[in-house]
Amino acid sequence: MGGYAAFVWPSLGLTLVVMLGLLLSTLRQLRARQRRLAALEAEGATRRPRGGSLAAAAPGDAPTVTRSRENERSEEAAS
Amino acid sequence: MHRFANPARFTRIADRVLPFVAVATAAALGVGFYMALFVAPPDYQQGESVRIMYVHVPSAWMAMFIYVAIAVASAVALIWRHPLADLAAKASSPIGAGFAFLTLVTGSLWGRPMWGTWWEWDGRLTSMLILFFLYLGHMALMHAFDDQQRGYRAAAILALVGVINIPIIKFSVDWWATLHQPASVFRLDGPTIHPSMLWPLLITAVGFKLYYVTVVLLRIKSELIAARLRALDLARLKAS
Amino acid sequence: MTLFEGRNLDCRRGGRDVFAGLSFELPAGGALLLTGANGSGKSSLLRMLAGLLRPAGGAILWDGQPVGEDPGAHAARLHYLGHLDAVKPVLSVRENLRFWASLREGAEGQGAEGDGATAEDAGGGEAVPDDSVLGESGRLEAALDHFALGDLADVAGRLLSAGQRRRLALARLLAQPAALWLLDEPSVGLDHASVGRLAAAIAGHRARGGSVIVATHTALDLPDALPLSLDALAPPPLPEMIW
Amino acid sequence: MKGLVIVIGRDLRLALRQSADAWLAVLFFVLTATLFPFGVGPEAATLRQIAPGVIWVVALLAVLLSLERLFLADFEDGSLEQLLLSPLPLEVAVLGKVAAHWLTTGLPLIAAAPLLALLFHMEPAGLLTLLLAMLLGTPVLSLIGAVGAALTLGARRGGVLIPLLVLPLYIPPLIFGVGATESALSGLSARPDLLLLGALLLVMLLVAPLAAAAALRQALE
Repeated sequence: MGGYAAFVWPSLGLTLVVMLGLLLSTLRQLRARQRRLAALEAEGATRRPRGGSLAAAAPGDAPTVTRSRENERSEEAAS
Repeated sequence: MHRFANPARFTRIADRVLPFVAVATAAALGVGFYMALFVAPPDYQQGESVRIMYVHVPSAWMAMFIYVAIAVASAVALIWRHPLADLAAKASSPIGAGFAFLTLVTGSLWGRPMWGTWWEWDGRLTSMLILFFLYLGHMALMHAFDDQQRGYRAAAILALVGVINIPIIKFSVDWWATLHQPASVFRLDGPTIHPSMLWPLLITAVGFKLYYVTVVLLRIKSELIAARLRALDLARLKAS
Repeated sequence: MTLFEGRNLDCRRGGRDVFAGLSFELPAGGALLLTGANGSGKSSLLRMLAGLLRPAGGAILWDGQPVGEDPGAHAARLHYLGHLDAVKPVLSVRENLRFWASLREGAEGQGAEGDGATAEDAGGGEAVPDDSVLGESGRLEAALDHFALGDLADVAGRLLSAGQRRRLALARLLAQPAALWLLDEPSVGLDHASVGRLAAAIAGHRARGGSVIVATHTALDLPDALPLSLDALAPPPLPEMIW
Repeated sequence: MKGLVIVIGRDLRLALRQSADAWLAVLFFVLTATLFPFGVGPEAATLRQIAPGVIWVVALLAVLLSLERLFLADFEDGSLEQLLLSPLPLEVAVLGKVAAHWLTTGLPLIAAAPLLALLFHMEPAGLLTLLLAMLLGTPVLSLIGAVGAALTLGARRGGVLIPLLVLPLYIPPLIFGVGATESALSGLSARPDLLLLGALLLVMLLVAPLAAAAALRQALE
């Protein structure tokens, strides 16, 4: 590496470490969430037929994703 | 517009696409890195150290590209209230911050033999440092609210303000750097690019972009499950 | 004849469906009395009708036009009284009121000329100042007097009691006319006499053709108010699943 | 226009009745700047060289310090939702509040700047340019700061978050502001820097009220 090995290899190495690290942490979080979801759904207390009589105009095809931070934090702490 | 808003459909499409993208990412990065390390010729001025360019320059491109992508997603989220756009913005900023960080560190590692210092207040590196701070602000604001919906909105507005400011920052930093810098300093830049260097660079860049697609799809999927978990938690809370 | 209308309104807050499929119609001079348990969404509905909160579904119409098309015009025609009094501690009572009134000058509410009914018919108690006779400052003083704040006009906001601050917030309703009043628990902290003054102010407003929507737990004298209970509109115990 | 004046007048009156807040920024400005001679030594040549940069950086931090209270009191006591529901467009109300903020923060800083120039042995030749640059630059600081203050309303640790959001965006006015002063001191024309600062002010006059108003709307939802 013409005397530059000490700079070239760390550059590539660090790039790989950061990219793989981000990928692995994403996968780990995804797996943890999938496991929790599976557990909850196995528990059975999941869903009820949608569109109750009062909610006649239930927003069926445009679901809104909403969330609250507290849950997320506790869940991240759990994972 | 809301055709892909259905989370089940999104997950289905993502699951179908992901294996191909992942394989393509691995292939492009493998070939790109191999060419960068062993095939590309050394630069006549910078010698072997030019190999750092093959990770430094694509990282810089990605850091800029992802911020623009976040701004586009933010605009979509604010105008059409498309829920997936919010998730895409949230999923993207850690990846962008990662690439900005890599640009800075590889720039420093490249600059050490070229400039003789670990850090030079060079216009490009300084702009990248500011971009890195913008990413950190975006991530911090995203997580600063008890109501995640507010985090999405606030971060989206910040991203749009940021994307308007980036050209201004870039211009002002270049203006400042030319005032304060002797012209003799090396610029961390693709030197006059010869095809034998261009190919490895392009292949690595494609690999980086595919990597982004892979990870962002996985992260959006993960966020969707998190949203579902929260809805279930809330339901149990209400039932009890 | 319907002036203000909500159709199939859905409300979602913090990932939870608060109410769904809410509809109402309100004629000029009409009153709507919102009732419901804590958390049934009375405040959210009022914020939605004011334009502070975007409905998750449904439409809000004024004179047949969706209010979202011109939020500025909608804001100009309404008074919203929330839980907070918007009283600045370092400004005097009169200065506080004058600021909010002066922001509305020139943007007169359309409710001033009503259909038919006269103030004497419905007013009952104290007479409410007639806009056409009084100038801007006269109306301001009359608003202060109506809520018995005349003697406190030069007192700084920080010295007011909770009830007095509430009365100052209520005086905003009279200081400048607006066709629609949206009142969220307007009688909180008020003594018996002040509740009577509030009822008289609402009656006068309605007599002049104004409409009012009130959410309250306490008894408030509102003749022929249409009741609207939000309890029946609560969605099933499990919220709509995301998918 | 009339609404703008009303909002400015009200905020000015509020600021004057609580004048301690307004003094705080100027006090911070002068106090922080006097730390530098202890840090770098009292040699006149050194101080002269760093004077424009120190004055600008410290001014920027002083403005930063004052940002949190820009919307917070109005947010907490319900005035902000009344302002949003007034016939006045929220963007205009924001502009009025920013103008009042500048009058009570930026303008006193400009008034105090000659004192610092004196303490740092700055050449009198640069003083006029410094003041002119601050006249163009401090409104930019208030405008950008308003966006940050509006975005962090209701956030956890809002006050700590504002610097993280706002400081990167403060770099262009800092560069042009210092650039103008240094050009004047070294006998060059300060015109390009001042023009750029003016252009930045125009852009921010357009962008910041829009962004801040959008941020306030979502904060009140």
